[in-house]
This record gives sequence, structure tokens and C-alpha cells, in this order.
Amino acid sequence: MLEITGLSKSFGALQALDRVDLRIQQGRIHGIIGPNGSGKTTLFNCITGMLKPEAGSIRFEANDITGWKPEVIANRGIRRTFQAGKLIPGMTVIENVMSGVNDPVGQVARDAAFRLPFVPSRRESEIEDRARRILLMVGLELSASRWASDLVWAERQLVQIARALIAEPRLLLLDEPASGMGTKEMEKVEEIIRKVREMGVTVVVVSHDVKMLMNLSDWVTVLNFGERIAEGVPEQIQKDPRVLEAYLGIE
Amino acid sequence: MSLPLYYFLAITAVNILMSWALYVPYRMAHLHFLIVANMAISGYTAAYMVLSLHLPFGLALLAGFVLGAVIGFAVALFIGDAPTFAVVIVGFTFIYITRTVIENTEAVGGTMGLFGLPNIGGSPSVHRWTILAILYGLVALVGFLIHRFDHSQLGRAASAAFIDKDLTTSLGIDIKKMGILLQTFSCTLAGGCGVLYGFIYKSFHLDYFTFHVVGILMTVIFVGGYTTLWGTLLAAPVLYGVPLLFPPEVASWRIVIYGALLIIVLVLKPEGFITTRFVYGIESFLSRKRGKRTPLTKPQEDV
Amino acid sequence: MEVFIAQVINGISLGSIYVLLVTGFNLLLLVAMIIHFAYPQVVVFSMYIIWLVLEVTGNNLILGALAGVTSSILLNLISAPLFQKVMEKRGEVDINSTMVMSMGIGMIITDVLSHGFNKGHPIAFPDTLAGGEAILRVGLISILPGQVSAFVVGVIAVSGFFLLLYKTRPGRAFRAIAEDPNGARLVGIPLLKTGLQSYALSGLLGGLIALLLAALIGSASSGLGEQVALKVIAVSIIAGLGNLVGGLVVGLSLGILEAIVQGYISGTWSNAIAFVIMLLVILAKPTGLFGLKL
Amino acid sequence: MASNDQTRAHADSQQALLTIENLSVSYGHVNALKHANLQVFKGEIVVLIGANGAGKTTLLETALGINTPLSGAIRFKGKPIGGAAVDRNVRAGICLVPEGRGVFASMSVLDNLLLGAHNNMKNVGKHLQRVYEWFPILEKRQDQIARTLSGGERQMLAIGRALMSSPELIMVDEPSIGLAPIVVNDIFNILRMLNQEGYTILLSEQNANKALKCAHRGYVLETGTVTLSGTAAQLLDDPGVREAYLGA
Amino acid sequence: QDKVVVTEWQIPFLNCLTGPLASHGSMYQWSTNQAAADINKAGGIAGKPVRVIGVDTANDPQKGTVEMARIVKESLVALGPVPEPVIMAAMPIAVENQMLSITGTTSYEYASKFFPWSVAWFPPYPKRFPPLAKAWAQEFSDMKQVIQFVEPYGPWPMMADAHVAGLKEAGANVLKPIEVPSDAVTFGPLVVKALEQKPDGIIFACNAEKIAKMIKELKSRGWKKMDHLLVFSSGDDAPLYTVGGEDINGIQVYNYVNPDTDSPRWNAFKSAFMKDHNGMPPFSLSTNYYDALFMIKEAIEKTGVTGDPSKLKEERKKIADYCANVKKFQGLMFNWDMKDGVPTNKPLYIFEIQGGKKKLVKEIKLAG
Ligand SMILES: Nc1ncnc2c1ncn2[C@@H]1O[C@H](COP(=O)(O)OP(=O)(O)OP(=O)(O)O)[C@@H](O)[C@H]1O
Ligand SMILES: Nc1ncnc2c1ncn2[C@@H]1O[C@H](COP(=O)(O)OP(=O)(O)OP(=O)(O)O)[C@@H](O)[C@H]1O
Ligand SMILES: [Mg+2]
Ligand SMILES: [Mg+2]
Repeated sequence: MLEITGLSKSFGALQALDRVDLRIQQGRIHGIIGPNGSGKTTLFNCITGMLKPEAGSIRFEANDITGWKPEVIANRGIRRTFQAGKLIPGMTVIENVMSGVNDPVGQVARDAAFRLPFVPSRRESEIEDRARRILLMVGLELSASRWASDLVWAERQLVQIARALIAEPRLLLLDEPASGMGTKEMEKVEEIIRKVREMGVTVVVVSHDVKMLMNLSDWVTVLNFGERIAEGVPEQIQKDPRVLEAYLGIE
Repeated sequence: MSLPLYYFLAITAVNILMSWALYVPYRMAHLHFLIVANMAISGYTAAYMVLSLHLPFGLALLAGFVLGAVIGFAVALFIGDAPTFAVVIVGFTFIYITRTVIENTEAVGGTMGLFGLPNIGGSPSVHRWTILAILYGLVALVGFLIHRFDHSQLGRAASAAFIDKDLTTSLGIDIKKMGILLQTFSCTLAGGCGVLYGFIYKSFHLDYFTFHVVGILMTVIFVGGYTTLWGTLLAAPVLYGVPLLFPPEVASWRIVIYGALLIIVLVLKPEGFITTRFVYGIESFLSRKRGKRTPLTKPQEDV
Repeated sequence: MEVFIAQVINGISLGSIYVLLVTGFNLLLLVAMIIHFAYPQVVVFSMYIIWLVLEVTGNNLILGALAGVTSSILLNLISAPLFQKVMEKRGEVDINSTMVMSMGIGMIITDVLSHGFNKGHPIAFPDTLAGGEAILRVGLISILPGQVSAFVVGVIAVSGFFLLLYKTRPGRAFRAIAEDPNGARLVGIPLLKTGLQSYALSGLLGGLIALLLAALIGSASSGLGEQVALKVIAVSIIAGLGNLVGGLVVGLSLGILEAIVQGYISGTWSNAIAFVIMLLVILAKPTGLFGLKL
Repeated sequence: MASNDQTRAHADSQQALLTIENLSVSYGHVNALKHANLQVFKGEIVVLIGANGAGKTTLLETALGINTPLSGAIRFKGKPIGGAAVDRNVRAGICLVPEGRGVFASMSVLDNLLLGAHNNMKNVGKHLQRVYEWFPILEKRQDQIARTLSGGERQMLAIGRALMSSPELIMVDEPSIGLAPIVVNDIFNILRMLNQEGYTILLSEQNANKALKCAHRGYVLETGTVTLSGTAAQLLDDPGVREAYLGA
Repeated sequence: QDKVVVTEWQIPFLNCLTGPLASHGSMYQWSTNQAAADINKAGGIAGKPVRVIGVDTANDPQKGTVEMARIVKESLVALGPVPEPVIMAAMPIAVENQMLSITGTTSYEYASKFFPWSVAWFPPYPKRFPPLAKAWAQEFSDMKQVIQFVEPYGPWPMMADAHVAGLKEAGANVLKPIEVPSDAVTFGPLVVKALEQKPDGIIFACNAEKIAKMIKELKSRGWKKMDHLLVFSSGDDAPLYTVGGEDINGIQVYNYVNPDTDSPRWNAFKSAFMKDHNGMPPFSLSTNYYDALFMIKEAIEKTGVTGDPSKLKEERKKIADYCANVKKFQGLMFNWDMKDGVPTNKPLYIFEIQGGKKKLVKEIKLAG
């Protein structure tokens, strides 16, 4: 569904991504691991159009999306979360989730402007219902009307996921969704990611929690210094000597 | 209606509309002072149309709106997604350039200004009621639109853009398009306001459109609160009206009072007097009274 | 050629006013994250204090200078807690809030000056402050001591503060506090003390600038601050906010540009032309020619 | 860990480096800490385990003086420090590596490190060398602006920065967040090494396994109260702890 | 005369008491207060005391209009407004409500728009300035080329145009004027540009502070013939002297006020003014406001205005009509004749400045 070939990106002298090839198959949970600074977030940034890669191409479904604008890519069905939970503090949780849906600007403006007074927008209430359902799914239904700035770290991550999901993406990129979480929360996140997959969304997860990632993923890619050093099913990866050396450490 | 009340109401309405024109792009952190230049450009053009070309007021007003929209749109094509500072400075720069152009344009009175705008509908009282009707009609309409906007996808998108650009684009929002929409909207409004402003005064002078307008608008929007439209709506008449009631000795320190108020509000209540939380609190209170289902915004006790 | 040289020198002299003010403005930005939109007004306020003391003491230059510097420092220290309070709830928002707040301060200063000092009339400084006779006069070319000192001090201030901020321990601490006061506490920087130091330092510079402007311009009016404020901010943005060296280059260039336009093209259009050029630069490169330094 | 008993015996014989007694802290109506007690002895690694929102960060921050306690006492080397200014405590020898990569985002890596040594510029060169040895990647990124560091690099920078002041007590808030396992191992190794050099370490962790393995003693924090404490070995064996924090 | 019904005549004065022009406003205010005091000392207006009520417009049209709308409800007549933007915004209200408002600052070009509800305090430019400029230029035999510094503000460009006509009559070659940007801080570039064209004389039509600075620049670049510099009337203002200091010695200014007039009334006014203004002699606009209040007094007394609210409309008209065509009105400086709101016999004076004092050079009578 997503096919990356020869993707390169450098910052000055630093080669953050070096001719990375990656195939992400429909319906899978695809794990990406790699030491710090190996280019995982950069890879996400390239896929979502926030950085312009220097070389290589990214194909999503039928289109070559290399160099597209981030908002266009997001609306084509690729959504992401951020490593540091970025929420909008001045809005409530449910509004934050609802902010994930964004129709074209003109269409929204029309929806807002050309309606009789006191007629609620059908689109708007539909979005709200969807937001509620998704909050229920991530287990935050009771927090719907809390202010985003009052949330703790773990909850922020969940809201981020919910916000990405409400747009019904076909590909979801999660950047360390479980970082800073305790075992219990982590299990919850794991469960949520599985549910997401059941909804038919392909998921790419970056995480440093090897145990969770290996449990979860159907396929794992390992990056190191911007290069792909290994790829395979989790069991295989866990035994790969290069991975052991570069990432897992030999215990 | 008494004359002072008319002027008070009319100028208040312009201040409300103009503060809203400032408010709308500021939702995405664009402090867009271009609107003041727009007021001048549209106002002078309309005056020229009425005085020299003898066109009817309605047409001139329409032209004001259109001109505002066109200029706003053209500029927004460049700064629709620019950082705050760039927007601020572009606005100020435009004010300067506009001034210079008007100064040197004899057809609109140059540095002397214009006088003799006719009463709409002939008699002074018809004129006044027409102006008020148009102004408050606009206030209602624009307030309604902004309220809609704030509670729509666009409002949420603007809030996101206020915080973080990357976040916003990752939500599938075309910042530039949104910036163009908001800026054009506010410039359109400002264009119309400029025409009406002139027809309130029945005259034009360059100094109607300078930094004191900017000062008033800034005070209104930041003291009232820049997170909802209600703060502006309340602050505009209060900030403009209350000093008129001061005795002369106090009133002569009006600017100092404005400045001090601005500082106090920023220090004690940086989001202004009326905040979203406050409004949501009231909304949920009202709807609870009316026995509706609890809105999404009901504050909830933390555990 | 003579005229051209004279105009360039005029431009540099005008440019040094911008450079001095931009440097003070940038310093506040760097050490306290304040967009001090009304910085020129604050400087003009100090100029008025200098004038007042000169009047009272019968043109005692030393006391005047001292008073200017002290008042500038005091003003900074008084406004510091206010800005700090605004910065406490920091986020992307608050750099805008400091801008608005400083506009409030500017409104107050201008108004107080306009009917609190000298009955609102412009003030004039004694010629002795400017340092007397022209250093050089060839035909239309003329260089006054005040112009030279403003330019020289401008250049020295820029390089001095550059070194201080980027190469020394206190400078690092200033920047750290500006960026994240809580983080600065974590590394053991005493917030209050260091904060006050940085404010006092920028106050000191403010006083110095006031003195130099008094010598260079020779007079001041309540509206002087507002007159130059916009250009100062524009210069700072074009150079890249917080970029000291950029401010020097752009400030001087703007001065020269204005002088050339006024001298060869048109006086009334000179602002418009300067602003159109600035506008184009900003539209083309919103983060400034020399990059943000925040 | 072999040296556990020995250290304990050693520790008992002397005054505690950090003592927290009956500490309560609240944020408005949220009581983040309720009568918490804790002691850290010189030369120890003590780990604080607790779920999200248990109050670990609050405890560490209060010890440094960022929050003012509602009640209770904090003593460092016998002297009460509750309510003292943060910078005084830092100069007295406590430091905190904040949770979530709190570095000066607009400054270079080197500037960040030098800021860490703000109060201790004597041996800057040496300390810098040592930090670069532990985190070679930081040396490579020396002139990069911290904003553009990867998440993990920032975490390393935060720890490196704290070490620059060569403190007596290092408090580390969840060091493993967002770090690759190999780096986490490294960090725990470094903490252990630091400990052997004589530093005392107080550590908060949610994923307690590795932390407990390198620590001498541990405290379990639940909704603001210390519910369990003991040597690392005891906690590792405790069925409750195993169930809740070790995911076994 | 019918019975006067008021116990006190209250004359509102829409003035800029705060804001950037507050210094001027306070001087105007001083004059009206002085006039009121003098009138009251001599028995008031029709036997009743008069009081001038200062209403601040703060140079702000928004404030000015509301204040004017308030005043216009019950006042017989008003003073002000000041300054231009407020005049433009607020005068239409006075016109619509048919109340005379005397702006002592307005020249014919402004006032004529609002006639008959405003009177001009100065005759039209084409009438008064050409003779003046001509007389000045003819005074010097070496006056071959003249250049003007013109700031684009209010009527100044028009005034400068009027100078040109007179200069041409005197046979001088008028060079292209130097435009002075209103926010200029330093004046080197402008002065160099002017000197480059080698003028023999210079006329300044700008703000007083700027004129002073430009004269300093001229001197520092070797300008010697100080009396070949002429400052126009609005420039003869306090800042010219405070900022100019010693450097303006010898330059010429023109103006409507001759401080050396010798009449008891003038002398009393002058010494009171100097006492309250650090020894500074009066400037033209202040005398206008002094005169304005007296003119109102005369109008009320001569036309039998009673102040009766029910006759407001007709009494307003009476006052306006009287002022517009007043004859032989005894002003501070000279006796006015007005025709249709325009003074017909207002003299102009050219002075030379020496040590901050003005020495009369010439009096110029209006042509026609
Ligand atoms: N804007 C930038 N400018 C310069 N260097 C950058 C920039 N963004 C990232 N880098 C560098 O690129 C490298 C890859 O960064 P990236 O954020 O992709 O790492 P990562 O794999 O996500 O690491 P982590 O697991 O620690 O989050 C890092 O060394 C980082 O310092
Ligand atoms: N600034 C604050 N304002 C209000 N409540 C707060 C604040 N900081 C923390 N809290 C609350 O205090 C409690 C303890 O928080 P603390 O951050 O100390 O927990 P923690 O154990 O460090 O959790 P985590 O593992 O998520 O970092 C939580 O319920 C949290 O919501
Ligand atoms: Mg990353
Ligand atoms: Mg914590």
C-alpha cells in the first residue's frame, strides 16, 4: 500500500535517511525500530510531506506522493501522531479529536455560512458523534469535555491517536505512542492499535519498547544511521545479530 | 434618538466590526493590521465615487466591500501562511504606503481631506437610521458568521494553526487557504467599514486611519479577550464609551488609562476578560437550565 | 560625487539611529524574549530625563548622562516583573502578548511626555552634548562628532553584545532564562538575580542609546518614539529577529536607502519606497535575511 | 546485586543525604502527594516506582524546590531545604534531569551542556570530556540546535547537562522514556558507574525492571503515597510489584 | 435687549488637551480662559459671567464627533474643534445642526466648506501669500533662485503653492520644492539635496521642530545668509525657538501677530502670556482664540441673544450671521472686518529673529 524506494534525506553533513526502501502492506501492523537518531521520525516527516526528501520516491496506493504538500497527503488517508503529544490546549478533548476532520476550506466555509440560523450543521454533528465513538474506543469517553491542557502524558497520546483516527485514515503512523507509559497503559495502547487494525487501517508503529512492538507487529523494519539494516517477522528480527548489536544490546 | 447616542452607537458598531476583522485572522495568530489600510482605501474610493462620479451610496458601499476583498485576497496570496511578525509588519507597511498615496492624490483631497458626503436618503434622520440599520445588521450578520466559524472545523483548524504549523498541516489543513479565507473575510469587512466610517463622519481625512485606530482595536481585542468573539463585542462599547463619561480631568489621562488597562489585563488575565472557558461555562449553565442534554463542554471534576 | 558621498554619510548617520535602537530591541528579545514594540519610546523617555536633569543642573553633562542611564535601568527593572508575569504563561502566544503589552507601555510614555514635560513642546539638547564643531567639512559633506560616536558605539555595541551573549557564561544564562525560565532554574541559574542583571544591562544600553541620540538628533519630541518604532521593528524582522549582526547591516542599509531616495528621488515618497522594498523582502523571506536568532 | 547488603550496612551507619518526611503537595484540588516518606543515603541508587500520575515527578520536583510543599519536611545533608530556592539547592548539590526532554531548544548542544555547568565552571573541560565519552553522539551534534535533535538525543543531552554540574545527588525523572533499549542499558550502566564514582542517585521509573536491577533500594508510589519500600531484590520478588510494574 | 435667561454663559471648547498636540491645545485653552477672565472682570457678557468649558478631543475623530454631538444639542455657539482630522469629522455635525463653531486655527480653505457655521480666521491663500512672498523676495537684490521645503500636511502644500506665485512676481526663479516626509528624523539628505541646487533663498513650509533642525543642518553645511531663510506662519511656533536655539538668529518669519503692537490690551495679554509660558511671547493662534471669545461676546450683546433654550435655533443663526460679517471688531491686534466669514483686512508681518525675539521688518497689507 505504501512503497518507499531509495529515500534519502540529509541535514547538512548528517545523512538522516540513506536510500531507505520500505514496503508497507495493507492491513498489517508494521513496526519500525532503530536507535535514537536513526531517522525514524525523519522517515515519518518525509512520508507525511513535512520534509522534502532529496532522493527517492514514495508511492501511496496508486499515487506517487513524493513532494506533495502535507495537508494533501493527510487528506489522502495518511495520518500521524507526534512523538511529543501535540494537542491544542485551549480546546476540550472532544474538540481536539474533532479537529482531526478537515474538509476542504471552501466546503467548510460554505457549510458554515450558508445555513439558516439555528440549524445545526449535519456534518458537524456527524463529526461529533464520530468523535464520541472514537473516544469510547480509546477509553476516554469520560474525559470528553475536559480541557486538553489538563491531560497527563498518557492521555495526550491517546487523544492524538483518536484525532488521527477520526479522519478515517487508511494508513496510520504512530510515533512512539506508548512512550512514558506504564505497563497497564501500554497494554491498553496495544489493544487499541489492534482494534485499529481490525477497522482496516494499516498501522506503522515506531517504538522503543521492544516487547510491545514485537508482540504487536506483523512485520518489523530496523533502521540504523538512516539505513535499513534488517527486516522481517518479529521473531527473526529479535535474533538478528546486527539488530542485537545496534539496537537491543546484548544482555 | 439623540445625536450623541447615534454617534456613540455608530462608532461603536464600526469598532466592533473592525475588532472582529482583527479577531478573525488572529484566531490563527495573524495580527492583520492591513484592515486599517483597507478601511482607508475603500473609504476614499467610495467617497470619490459618490462625490465626483455621483454614484449612489449603495453602489459605493458595495464597491468598498469588493475592493476590500480584492486587496485582502491579493495580499493574502503572499502572507496567507506567513509568521505573525511578518503579518504585523506587512499590515503597518501598507498603512504607511496607503497614507502616502492618498497624500499625493489630489482627486481625493490629498492632505486636506474630503468633505460633503451626502445624507443617505436625503434627510439627516433617514441617513442616521440607515447607517445604524446597516451597521447593526452587519454586526448581527458578521457576529453570526464568526460564531459559526468558531464552532466549525475552521475554528478548530485555526486554533491548531495558532499553536503549531506542523501539527496543523498533519491534520490535513491547508494553512494557506485558510489564511487567505480569513484574511480576505476580514479585509472585506474592513473595506465596508471604511465606507460606513466615512458616511458617519460625512467627511474623510487621512488621520482617521492611523495608529490610534490600531491602538483602539488592539486594546479592545486584548482586553476583551481574543479567544472568543464575545469579549470583543463587550469591550468595544465599554472601552469607547466609559471614557466619554469621565470628568475632564480624568478623561485627559484617557490614553494612560487605556495603556494601564492593557498592561493590567495582560498581566492578570492574559487571555482577556472573556475566555473560551468562561463562555463554555455560561453555555453549559444555560443549556442545563433549559434542560437540554449536557453539551460537550461541561466542565468535569478531575478525580 | 560630492553630493553622493554626502548623502551616504547622511544615510549612515540616520542608519546608526536605527542600528542603536534595533540593537537595544534585539537585546531585550534575546535576554528576555520580549518583543518590545515600544522600545524607541522607552529610549525617548530617557532622553527626556536627560534633558530634565540638564535643565535643572545647568547643563551638567555628567549628571545628565548618569540620570539617563539610571532612569533607563530603573524603567527596565520596573517593567521587568510585568513582562515576566506575562511570560509565565508562555507558549507560542506570549511573545505576541509581550508585544501588545509593550505597546501599552508605549502609549503611556508618549502620552505622559506629551503633556507632562515641557508643556508638551519638543525638547532641545545643548550643543555641547553633540560635541561642538564639525569634524570634517568639505563642501556639502559634513561630519559631526555626535554622528561619529553614534556610529562607532553602534558597531561596538553590536559586536560586544554578540560576544557577551554567545561566548560568555552570563550571556548563556541570560539566553537560557529568556528561553525557558523553569529550565534555567533546573540548571541552578538564580532567576531573580540573573534576570535583574539582564534587564539592568539592557537598561544600561537603553540609557546609552538615549544619550547618543540626544547628541545625534539634538532634540526630541513626545512623538519621536512612535515615529521610528515601526521602522525599527521592520529592520529587526528583515534582519531576522534577534540577529544582532543582521540588525547592524540592515539598519545601516535602510538609513542609506532612505537618504538616497530622499536625495535623488522624492521626499514624500521616500517612506513609501522604503516600505515597499521592505515589504517585498518580508514577503519573499518572512524569517529575515540573516535568519532568526531565537 | 551483590553489593546491596554491604551498601545498606554502610548507609545505616551514617546520616541520610536526602530525607523526605510526611511530604504533602497539591495542585489546587489535586493532591499529588500525601504524607510521603523517603530517604536516600549517600552512595545509593534509589528507585521510585509508580504508575502514571502516581506523583513521582511531583516528589522529585518538590525535593528540588520547584513546588512548595503543603506540609512535611525535606532535608538535604541534615539541613532543611523545604521551600528553598531551586538555584540554591542546585548549588548545594542536587540536580534534576527533567522528564520529557527539557532542554533549551533554541540553543546548541554545547551551550546546553555549558549551562549545566553554570554554577561549576571550574572543571568544565573535564566534565565536558566525560559527558562526551558517555554520550559520543552529543559530541558529534555539538553545534546542532537542540530543537532539531532526535527525541533520544535530547534525553541524553538532558542527562549530560545535569552531570555537568557534578552534583552530589542526581535525581533522574524517567530516563528511559523514548530511548532505544541499547541506550537505556547504557544509561543504567552510566548511572551505575556514576554511583560507583560516589554519586548518589534517585531515579523515577515506570518500567521498573531494569531500574530495580541496577538500584539498591526502591519505593513504590501509589496515588501520592508510598505503599511499599525495600531493597531492590525484595521489590523484584514482591508479587504485587511483579504484577503491577514488571508486567510479569 | 430681551432679558437674558442664563446665569452663566457656557462656551464649550473642543480642544486637543491630550495626545500629540496637547501643547498647542493647552496654549489655546489658556487664551480662552484669559479672555473669559478679562470679560468677567469687565462685567461679563450682557451682565452674566462666561465660562469656557474645555472638551478634550485628544486628536481623535472618534472622540471628537461624540463630543460635538453632545455639545450641539444645547450650546449657542462653540469654539474648536482642534485639529484638522477632528475638524473634518466633527464640523459636519455643527453644520447639520446649524451651530456656529469657531475654529481659530482654520484658514479659508477649511472654513469655507463649513460656511456659514464656521468663520475663516485667515483669508484665502492666493490672496494673502503672494504679496508677502513677493515683498520678502524683493527685499534682497541677490534673490535669484528660491527653493521651498514643503511637508505634506493639511494646507501646507497649498500655502507653498501660494508662495510660488508671489516669488514669480518678484522675478525669482522658483526651484522644485523639497518634499519633507512627515516622519523624518534627520534632515541631512533633504538639505544636501536643496543646497545642491544652489538656492539664494529658502522658504520653509513645515512643522516648526523640523524647520529648526533643517536650519541647523543648513548652518553646519555652510549656509551664511540667515535672512534669506523665511519661515512660514505655522512654523513660527514654540519648538522653532526651543529647538533652534542660537542657530535661528537672523532668519525671517512671517506671521499675523506683531508682538510689538503697543496697546494696553495687547500689553496686558502679552505679559500674562509670557508669565505663564516661561517668558515666551504669544503665538498667532492663541490670539485668535482670545479674539474668538470676544467676538462671541459682541455677537451676543449686539444681537440681543438671551440664551433662552426655546429660541436656540434663531439665536444661533444670529450669532453666526453677526460673526460672519462683523465690522470694526476690536481684536487684540487689529480691528477686524469680515465679509461672508472671511477677514478682509488682516495684516501680515515679516520679522527677523534675534536671540529668540522678533524684530519687525515689514507689514504687508492684503491686496484688494
Ligand atoms: N531539522 C533538523 N535539522 C538538523 N538535523 C536534524 C533535523 N531533524 C532531525 N535531525 C537529525 O536527524 C537525525 C534523525 O532524527 P530523527 O528525529 O528522525 O530520529 P529518530 O529515529 O526519530 O530518533 P528517536 O528515536 O530518538 O526519536 C538525528 O540525528 C537528528 O539530530
Ligand atoms: N501542574 C499541575 N497541575 C495540576 N495537577 C498536576 C500538575 N502536575 C501534576 N499534576 C497531577 O498530580 C498528580 C501527580 O503527578 P506527577 O506528574 O507527579 O506523576 P508521575 O508519577 O510523575 O506521572 P508520570 O509517570 O505520568 O510522569 C497527577 O494526578 C497529575 O495529574
Ligand atoms: Mg523520533
Ligand atoms: Mg512524571
